[in-house]
Formats: sequence, C-alpha cells, structure tokens
Amino acid sequence: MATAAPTRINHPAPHAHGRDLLRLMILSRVLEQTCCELNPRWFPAEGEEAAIVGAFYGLRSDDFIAAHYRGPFIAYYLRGADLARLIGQALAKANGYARGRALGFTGPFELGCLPWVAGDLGTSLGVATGVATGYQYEGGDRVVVCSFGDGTSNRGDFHEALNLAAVWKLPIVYVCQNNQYSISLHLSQVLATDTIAARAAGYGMPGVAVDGNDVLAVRAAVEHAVESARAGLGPSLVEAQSYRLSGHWASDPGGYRRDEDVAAWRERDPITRLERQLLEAGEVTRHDLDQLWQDARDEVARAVEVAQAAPSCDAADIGLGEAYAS
Amino acid sequence: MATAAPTRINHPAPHAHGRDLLRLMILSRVLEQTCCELNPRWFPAEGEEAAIVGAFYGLRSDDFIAAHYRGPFIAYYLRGADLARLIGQALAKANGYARGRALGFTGPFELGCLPWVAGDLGTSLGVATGVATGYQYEGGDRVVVCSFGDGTSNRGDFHEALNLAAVWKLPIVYVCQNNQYSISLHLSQVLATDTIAARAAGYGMPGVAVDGNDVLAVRAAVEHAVESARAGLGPSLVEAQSYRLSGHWASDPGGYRRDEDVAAWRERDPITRLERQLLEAGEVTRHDLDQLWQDARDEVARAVEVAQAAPSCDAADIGLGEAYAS
Amino acid sequence: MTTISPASVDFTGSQPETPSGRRLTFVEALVEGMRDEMRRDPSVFLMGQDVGAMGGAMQGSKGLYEEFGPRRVKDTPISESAMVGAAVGAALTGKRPIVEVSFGEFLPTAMNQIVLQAANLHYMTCGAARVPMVLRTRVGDGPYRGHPQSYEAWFAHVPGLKVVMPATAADAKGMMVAAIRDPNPVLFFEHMWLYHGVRGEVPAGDHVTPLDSTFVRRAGRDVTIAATGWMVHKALGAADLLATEGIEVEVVDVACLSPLRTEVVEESVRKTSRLVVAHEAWRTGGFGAEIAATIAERCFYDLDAPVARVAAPDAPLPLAKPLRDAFLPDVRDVAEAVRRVHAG
Amino acid sequence: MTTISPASVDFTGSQPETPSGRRLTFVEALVEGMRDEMRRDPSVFLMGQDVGAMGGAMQGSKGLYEEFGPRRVKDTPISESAMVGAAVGAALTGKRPIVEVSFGEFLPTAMNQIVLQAANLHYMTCGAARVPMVLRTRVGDGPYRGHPQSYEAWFAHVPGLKVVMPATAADAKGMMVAAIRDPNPVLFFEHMWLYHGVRGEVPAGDHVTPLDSTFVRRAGRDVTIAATGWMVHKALGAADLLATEGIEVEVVDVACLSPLRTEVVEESVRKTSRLVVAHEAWRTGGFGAEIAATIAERCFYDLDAPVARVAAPDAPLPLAKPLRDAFLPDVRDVAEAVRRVHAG
Ligand SMILES: Cc1ncc(C[n+]2csc(CCOP(=O)(O)OP(=O)(O)O)c2C)c(N)n1
Ligand SMILES: Cc1ncc(C[n+]2csc(CCOP(=O)(O)OP(=O)(O)O)c2C)c(N)n1
Ligand SMILES: [Mg+2]
Ligand SMILES: [Mg+2]
Repeated sequence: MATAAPTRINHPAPHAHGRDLLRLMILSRVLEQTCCELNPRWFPAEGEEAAIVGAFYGLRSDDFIAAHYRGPFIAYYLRGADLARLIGQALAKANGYARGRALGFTGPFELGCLPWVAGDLGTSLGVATGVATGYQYEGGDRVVVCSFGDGTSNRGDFHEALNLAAVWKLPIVYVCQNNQYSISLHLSQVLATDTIAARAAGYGMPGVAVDGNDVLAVRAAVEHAVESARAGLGPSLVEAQSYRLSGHWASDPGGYRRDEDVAAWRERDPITRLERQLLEAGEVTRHDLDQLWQDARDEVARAVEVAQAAPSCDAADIGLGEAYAS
Repeated sequence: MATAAPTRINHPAPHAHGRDLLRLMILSRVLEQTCCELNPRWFPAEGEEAAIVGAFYGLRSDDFIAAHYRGPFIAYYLRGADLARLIGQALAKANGYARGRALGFTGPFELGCLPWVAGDLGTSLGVATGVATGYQYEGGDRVVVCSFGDGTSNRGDFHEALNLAAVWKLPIVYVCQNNQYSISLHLSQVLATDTIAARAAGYGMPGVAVDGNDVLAVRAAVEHAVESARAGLGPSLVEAQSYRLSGHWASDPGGYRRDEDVAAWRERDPITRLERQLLEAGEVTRHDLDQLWQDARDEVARAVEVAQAAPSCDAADIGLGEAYAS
Repeated sequence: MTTISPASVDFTGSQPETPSGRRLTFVEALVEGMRDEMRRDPSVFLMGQDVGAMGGAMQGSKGLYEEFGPRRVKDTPISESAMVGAAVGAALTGKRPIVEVSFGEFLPTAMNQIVLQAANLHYMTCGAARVPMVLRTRVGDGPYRGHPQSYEAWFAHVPGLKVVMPATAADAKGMMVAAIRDPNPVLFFEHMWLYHGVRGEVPAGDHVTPLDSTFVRRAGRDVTIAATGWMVHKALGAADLLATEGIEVEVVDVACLSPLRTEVVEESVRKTSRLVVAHEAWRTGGFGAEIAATIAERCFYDLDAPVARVAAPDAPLPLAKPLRDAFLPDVRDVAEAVRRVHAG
Repeated sequence: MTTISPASVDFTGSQPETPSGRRLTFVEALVEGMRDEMRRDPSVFLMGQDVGAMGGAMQGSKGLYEEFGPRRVKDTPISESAMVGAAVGAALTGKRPIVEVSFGEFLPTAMNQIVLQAANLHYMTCGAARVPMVLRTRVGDGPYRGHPQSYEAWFAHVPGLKVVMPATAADAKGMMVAAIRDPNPVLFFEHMWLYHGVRGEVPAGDHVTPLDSTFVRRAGRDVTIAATGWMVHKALGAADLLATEGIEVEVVDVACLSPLRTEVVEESVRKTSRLVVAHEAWRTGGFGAEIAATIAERCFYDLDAPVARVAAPDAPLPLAKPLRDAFLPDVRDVAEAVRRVHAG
C-alpha cells in the first residue's frame, strides 16, 4: 500500500478542472482505442470516459481504487501508472505490472489499485469493501472508490458488500459504470427498475444517478460522496448512466442492438460535449483542442513504442514458487 | 409435486377466517413450545405465530411453500402434514418425513413444501424462485410463498433471487419473518435501514412492511401479493415485523437483550391480541377460547404420544445407495 | 513447447463411423444434442447469460433461440447462484432445465446451490424429490485463454452430483442427451480447446452416450494413460510420439468423473502394469489423486511402477501465452511421464 | 457403534509437559491463541457472526469482546462472501484479520472470495500484495450434529491457500498463533468434537506450532495410520484396541493439509510398510486420496499392502444420531482397516 504522506494526484487548481478532465477523457479515448487496435479481445470503453474519469479524479495517493474492468487504464494513470506498462498489459508483454500473470486490465497494487487476479465480476466489491474496513480500522481518513458495471450489480456480492459498508459506515464510494449492457443483454432484460441507484435506499446509504456522459456531474457527485466518506459519514452509491458505444470486445459487431440507438448515443459523446462547453465558456480554443488530441496521440504513441519494444513474457518468469508469501 | 386438481386447504368461509387464524396460531404456539420442551435445541417461534400463519394461510394444494426454519410446522400443517410425523422430526424419530436424514424442521416435499436439506440460510430463496420458474414455464397459475428471516435478507442469494423474480415476473411471494434478531445480533447491528421491505424498490417489485403481530394484516398483505402473483403480475416482498420472544434456541437464555424490551413485546402477543379482537367483536366467547386452547393441547398431546411411540431412526435405513435417483 | 494443434485432432470417439459421414465440431455436436432433446421433450429449456439472441459464448447455444424462442431459451442476469437455484427449483417441478454458467471459473459463486441443494435433495427426502438438471460450463484453457479454471475435483468429491467431461464431438452430443435425460443433477464440463478445435463423426438422430462411460481411445500394451477432456488428445499425441520410440501406449478417456467407475482403467493396467494419470487441473488434490489412489489400491499387485500424475503445477494459473503454455501439461510432459514409468 | 467418548480423550499434543501443568480445552486454547496475538499485535482483529457480546458459537471467542471491545471484535451480518472479502481487503492494507465463518457448511457461500481472490493475489501481483488473514471455521460432526460438512479437500486443491486442522489443545493455540503471524491466507479448520471434548497441556505465553507440522502421536512398528482432526483421536482409540491384539500402530497427525508435506508419513511407512489413511470427509476425492496417491508413489517399493482409506461413504450426511453414527467412520472402522492391511 502507498504509505507516503498523502498528496493529491493530477490535481490542478479548481478553475482548471474542466480542461484537465477533458485532457484525461481524450487520453482515455485514445489509449483504450489503441488497445482495441492492438488487441481484438480488448474491451472498448468508448463513450464511457466521463463515467470513468469522473469517478477516479482527484483522489489522494493514500486512497485506494478498485476500477471496473472496462476502460480502467485512465484510472490507473491517475494513480501514477506508466502508460507503456499498461499498454504492455494489453499486449501481454513482460513490462506489464503483473508481468503477464494477471488479466490485461489489472492495476498496479503498489499504486493503490485493486488488481484483477480473476475474472469473476462482483467479487471485487467485497475486497474493495475490505480495504475500506482496513482503512476504518486504522483511523485516519483514507477512502476507497470502487466502480463496477450495471450488470455486475445483480451479483450477490454487490448486495452483501453494500450492506456491510452501510452498517459499518465504511469510507467507500461505489460507482456504477452503467453502460446499459452486459455483453449482449440490455439492462431492461436483467433489471426491472429504472435506476441501480434506487438500490442504495435498501442499504440505508445515499444513492444518486447522474448523467454519465457529463463528466462534471459525475465528478461532482463522486467528490461529494468521497468527502462524506472521508468525514466518516459512510458509503454512497453513485450511478453514472452512460452507454457502451462499441461492442463488448473490440471485434464484437454488437449486432444485437439497433443502429439508431447507437447513433443517438454517439450524439451525446461525453468528450465532444465537454469540448463544446469549454469552447462556449471560452476556456479553450479550437487550437487548444487540436493540441490536446495531438498530445494524447503522441503520448500514447510513445508508450506503444516502448510497450512493443518490451520483451514478451518469459516462461522463465512463471514463478511457480511464488504462490505463497514468506 | 402435488398434481391433483387444486383445492383450497384449511380454508373456511370468509367470515370464519378470524377464528380459524386464531385456532392455527394457538396450535402453532402449543406445537412449537412442545417441541422446545422435547428438544432443547429447537428454535422457538413464540410471538411470531401471526407472521407465519398469515404468510401460509389459504394457499392451494398445487401451490408450493418454502418456510423459514423457525416455526415452520404450522405451515406444513396447512399443507396437510401430520403433526405426529412433524413432532417425530423434532425428536429425530423414524416417523419424520425425512426419516431422520434431513434437518428436524424440514417439510414434506410430497405436500409441496421445500425440504431443509442443508443448514445454509438464504440458499432456499434461490430454489424457491426456481420452483416459481418451473410454474411460470408450465403456464397455469400456481404460486410459491417463500419466507425467511430478517438476518437472512443480508445474504447475496436474497438479492439475486429477488432480482431474477422481478425481471422474469415470477409467481412468488417473499415474506420476511422479521423477529429483529439473528441469534444474538439485533437488526440494528446488521441493517442500516428501517425496513427490509425498502429493498423491494431496488428490484422493481412491490414491497410492504406490516405489523407482524397482526395476523389479519399479514394475511391481507400476503393474500393480495398471492393474487397478483397468480394473475401473472409478478413477485412481491412482504415484511412481517415481529419479535423473537424467546432465545435463539430453546435453551438460550438470550442474555444479550434487555428484559424490558422482551416484556414490552410480550404485551403485543399476537394471539392474545386476536383473542381480544374476536371477543370484542363477539365472534368468540371466553369459553370458545378455552376450548381452542384445550383442543390444541389435546391434538398436540395425541401427536406427541404417537411420535414418542414411533421407532427411533434405524441405521439400517441409512440408504447409502440412495444418493442418486434412477 | 510441443503441443498438438487442435486442427490436427480429428476422430470419431465412442461411435462407429456412420454411413452419414457427418462431421461436426465439438460445439456443433453439443448444440445438436440440446436441440434434439428440446424438440423431443417440451420440459427441456436452457437458461444462461447471452444464450439467447447472441447464441451463447463461443457459439455454445447457436441457433437455439431462433428455433425455440425466449420461453425456452432464457437469458439471465449476472446472478450465478440464482441461475443455478432457478434450475434446481424448476427441476423439482419436473422440468428438465439446462443452466449454463458461462465459465467454470464462476462456479465458486454458486457452490451453495450445487453442493448443498442439488446434491442433497433426492437423498434427504428419501427419494421424494428429484433434480433432473444439467449444469453446463466451459472449462480449461482455450483459444482466448480467459477463465481457465478446472474445478472438477471439487464436484467429484460431492455425492449426489454426476460429473462428466466428454472429449469427442460424438460424446459431446451423446452425453449431453444422456445428461438431459438423467434424473439427477449433472455437471457437464466443456473444454474450450475442444469447442472448435475438435471435429468428428457424429451420428444424426437419437444418439445417447451413457454417462458412466470410460473409453479406450487407443490400444497399447506397454503403458496406460488415463486422461480427461483435452488431455485425452494430448495423450493421443504423446502416444503417436512414443510409438516411434517403440512404446505402445493405451489411452483411456475417463469421460465420467462421478460416480467414478475404474473398471476400464483397472483392466488396462492389469495388461500394461503401468499407469500415467493426466489432467489439466492442479496436481495436489486433483481428480488424478483419486484415480491414482484407487488404482494403486485395486491393482496393487499388478503395477510394476508407481502411478505417475501429469497435471498443472500447484500455483495460480497465469494468463500470458508463454506462461500459460509453460504452466499447463502438454504432449511432451505426458510423453516424459510415460517414459519414466515405462523405464521404472 | 463403538466410539470413544470425547471426555476420555486427554493428552498433550505437540508440546512436552510444561511445569505449569495448565490443562485447557481445545476451544479455550484456541481463544487464548487469538487473545495473545491480539494483545501482542494491534493489527489483529476478529470478525464474525455473534463473535462479540455472545462470545461466539460454542464459546469460540469467549472473553475477547470484553477485553478488546467492538472495534477489534466485530459482529457481522449474515454475509459470508462480504465477510471473507472484508478480511481479504483488510489484509491487503496490512491488517491481520481473523474472519470466522461460523460453520464450514457455509464456505460454499464464500468460495469466490477464498479461491479467486485470497489465493491469487500474492502470485498474480508478482509479490506486491500479501493477504495475511485467517479464516477459521467449525467443521465435522459434533455434540449438536449441526452443519457437519468437511470440505477441506477443496481448499487443499487450491494453491495459495494454507489449510490446517489441529487435533490437540496445544496445537489449537500454537497453530492459531502461527496462522495469525503467517503472511498468507490460512484456512483454520476447528473440529467440533474437539472443542469441549479434548483437554490437554497448553503452554502459557508465547507458543507457536509451525503451520507445516505433522506429528507422530503414537509410535508403532506394524501399521501407520495417517489421520486428520478428530480422526486422530479415533485412530489412537483404535491403536489402543489393536495393541491388545498385538498390532503396534503408529499414528500420524496430519495437522497441515496444505501445502502438504508427506515426509513424516513416508518415514513412518518406510518403517511399517503399511498405511491406513483416515478422515471424516467423503471418501471419493477426499484429501485421503492425495495422501494415498503420494505415498503409493513415493513409497512404492516400501509398501507391503495396498494403502487403505477410512472415510465417510459417498452419500449425503444424514442428521439423526443413529444414522450419523453409522455413517461416520469410527474406531471400529479404523481398527478393521488396520487389521486388513496388516493381514494383506
Ligand atoms: C460472475 C461472472 N459472471 C459472468 C461473467 C462473464 N462476463 C464478462 S463481462 C460480462 C458483462 C458484464 O456487464 P457489466 O457489469 O454491465 O459490465 P460491462 O461489460 O457492461 O462493462 C459478463 C457477463 C463474469 N466475468 N463474471
Ligand atoms: C449462510 C448461513 N450463515 C450463518 C448461519 C448460522 N445461523 C443459523 S440461524 C442464524 C440466525 C438467522 O437469523 P434470521 O434470518 O433473522 O432468522 P431467525 O433465526 O431470526 O429466525 C444464523 C446466523 C446459517 N445457518 N447460514
Ligand atoms: Mg454494462
Ligand atoms: Mg431474525
């Protein structure tokens, strides 16, 4: 665990937030799309950048995050992860944080990220809640932010974790990254309520559903929830309502849904939306935007170069003797 | 499964319900207390008779029930179970429905009761929901009533089962037999909401909390829920708020709670309450009441005699070859 | 590392060549088995995630939704415990549900329904209740390397469950049909390398492979290999290799793990006096331990060398291909073990 | 059926008689081990249902709440998966949580946290993460006959977990202390017949029994019995019985199931040439299969008779005492197996 004195990560002066959030969403878009090009089995996060960036922005180095498996790299980047090592994971290269042992979307534990050590969804909510249990036991004001998909909220672990957190008033914020799909199934096929946030009342914790394509709205809701968790007021559930613009994995044509739905949601792209807002507010110029995209492409391109030059995982590093700590 | 033409069980003309419900609660009280005397490890249901009788009253022979483990005998009796065989289970006699193989509070599957084949709470909600899945698949209008404890509602299976039932609009009614305790823990130690019924909204099903010591209120709420399930309108959650007057098991002194709380709840005894109502309404006389108690004691006493005379379980009946059906 | 390319695997399995000469992939045969039973028996239906319009992970239910519609091919939420509970309960009402847990890696989220309910209900009710359900799930390594766990040993340890793992296209169909018709809960393990990688002769029409089947896939007099699932094919690859060295290997496909019947293996070992057990799961406490222990006991006076086990090492399963390939037992490992017991 | 009354069981276990001459029950020793570590190390805390004011099921945490209060002795909801997840996560932050799953029968409701998280985290992070937690749970038959399942074989099959099952009061304390100090997830199985039924010499103060311990509980030259938990005591009962028949039995207590070390058993078998493995869990796929397979392999040329296994039959576990007693292996069954291998 990070134990150095807490410092804010990637956290500029308030007035600059909009621009910084935009930069991060653009970086996320370029980064994840690049991974999809490099790996047809990668899971596209296109359209969900606001939900992800808004959830993990502005935490402290001694906080902890458990990011949903779709589009987590920007969250790890916010923890200080190296892009080349993350992209290396998408390529299953040896420079990845888990050196090819864990899943490609795993995060660096040493930077306060819950790694993906198995593929069963929902279980991570229990472990993240346990990290919050450890933080509360310490005293202090460290918090955990844990995101998960809309489909995952139907797993029993969601229920047990949120109830435990509410009863113990644990310092954790649950963020549902609602993209309205679980692989081929629309939310309406697996959920009979309008929102997942509605479940919070059943645990006695605050629950709020926000426009998941409005990064400022997501950020505001999560920031509020993080502050109350830090203040010892207990957990919250924030639902960021968005849409999965691409397939379940990069090569999934997603033929199970209607083109006009996808098209309608493309209209609400969270990045173009914030770009428009900032342009109108005069906070950025067209040239600034071009520059942001160019910087992101350059930064990712450099990282890809490093990742591709990195050695493949070596059978010699299999570490069969490392199942146990000593 | 019962496959005969559906008939109403123990179901007199409407005007006589009150008296019949009283008879059943008294029988339940005498029956379960007798089991506690015969078996110090039995689980007392004293004070919860209204919640139990109200939940399982007036179903059809082709319906199915999954009764909570505390005080289920009156529910099985309503299915047509033989008291002597039920008491035999509390004594682990060979005349019990499971001939000593399953838990003492198991129910006769052949009469449409979910047996207790293992001790893990919550799992039965999944199976009961599966029975409702089978009923829906058949078409027709058979329903399932499934009860469980307040503490059990914190198991992941509660969440997964209720969500599945809501999404598929299954013909099942979930009844929470809320006695405010899980062994030594008060509900406030394991739940941060006022009601468990509040969870229903998170699944998109109707949820209602009723006075669990008012058998007419429980009965009305469940009857309404059963009718809408029968009509194909889907599941409901009914919370019957009561109190566990005795210990977790018969020999548990229950020292972890305050005597005045227990005393206060004794004041609200569901049986004396209905007795008073019926007396005031002139539906019964004191003599009728004495008769009801006497009849119950006699009926149970006869059953105890039969059960005690029944042979103990015989090692020869262990049926090691019966793990598989053929 | 040496490994046989799935494409090269091609044989008929338990059935004689049929005049039809129909050749199907493992998964095509699997789906045909479900389809035939759904046509034959209206009480059969399928539940699982994405089994409907999408046709299932790795095309595991392709075409069923189109033919049978949403009533009989039900998409479920991500609620493995409720899904399995739904199958147990529906089976109690006399239906014959097939519930699909997308990958065996998720079985730990439904253990209570499988082990404490499905397995107990028949015995505990003195026969009043029956649970005629099939739980199908994808296991082992595969083309995408995802969710590779092999937990079959857990379930083979639990009485009341039947556990099968077919290795050929013909048996994928025949055992699926038998599993659906069986009055007990059957865990049906589908190895992911077999799915599109194994093609074979599959009888059209009614084709049943008894659930308690064990097959001799190749006859040989020197050493017996008892293997499961994908390892059957690696064993056959090893047998080819060893034949060139003059070692005649008999390959036994233990397609039924529970209730286990070892007669075929015993008979083979009485002939060869040497046994190698091969599976993809972890070595310690793996199912191979049961086979090895049973044969070492029953064939104590027949064995000329210790029973060898070829299995995954006792460490978590890594993801990246070079690590995964080094981790999992392959043709070379099997061959090496055979040489050892042959020399021993 | 023959069975030794718990009261008659009384010995010291792994430790030499201490001058103190303190005699504690198994559960008293267990609680003392937790108490000592909680006094020594502020990062140790206990979570579980009714572990607080009530003092735990069967007095399993008696006195801890009074001494350490609600912060360090936490009552939990009925949420086994979240409870274990809470322990895994707290362990990741450097705490040393002890999570109590009241009975082993409930482990199926928390398998995902145990098998997919606790077991994998250290290896999958290349050592960055550690999970120093103890999962304690009550298993086996007992005075109340409730929740009697014995699933230890499942966990011994999963690399990354440590699995121990002490058989004496001294080891209950010593292994609990060692488990708490261990940097890995340790599953600590507490047999319910031992709880109040076994009393023995327990060293006061710092007392550690290494987790990888295997003990020779009784020396003998004719036949080795390798047993776990309560069966160790039944084995000792059988040894007494057989001594009167002139058969000298060596009883080995396999207190550590994983990572398994069989050296002590091997050494014993090299001397006796005969082995009986005894446990209370189901026979097929039980942990005894691993011990039998390993010894049959490593001691192939030492064994004069097939390894025999004494275990529960392959059927669900019935409740009523006459059925339960007939079902579970007892002193007579163990003695019978010893006579068989001795004659064989
Ligand atoms: C316990 C479990 N069940 C099923 C799966 C298979 N699976 C992988 S991704 C996925 C969809 C998850 O949906 P959601 O939680 O909404 O996340 P999204 O993919 O939409 O980001 C499923 C079902 C799994 N990984 N874990
Ligand atoms: C999964 C599981 N966890 C723990 C237990 C142990 N246990 C038996 S009864 C009980 C209390 C249950 O509380 P509740 O559901 O409110 O039912 P009540 O006893 O109050 O009727 C507990 C925790 C269990 N049987 N199953
Ligand atoms: Mg989604
Ligand atoms: Mg209760």
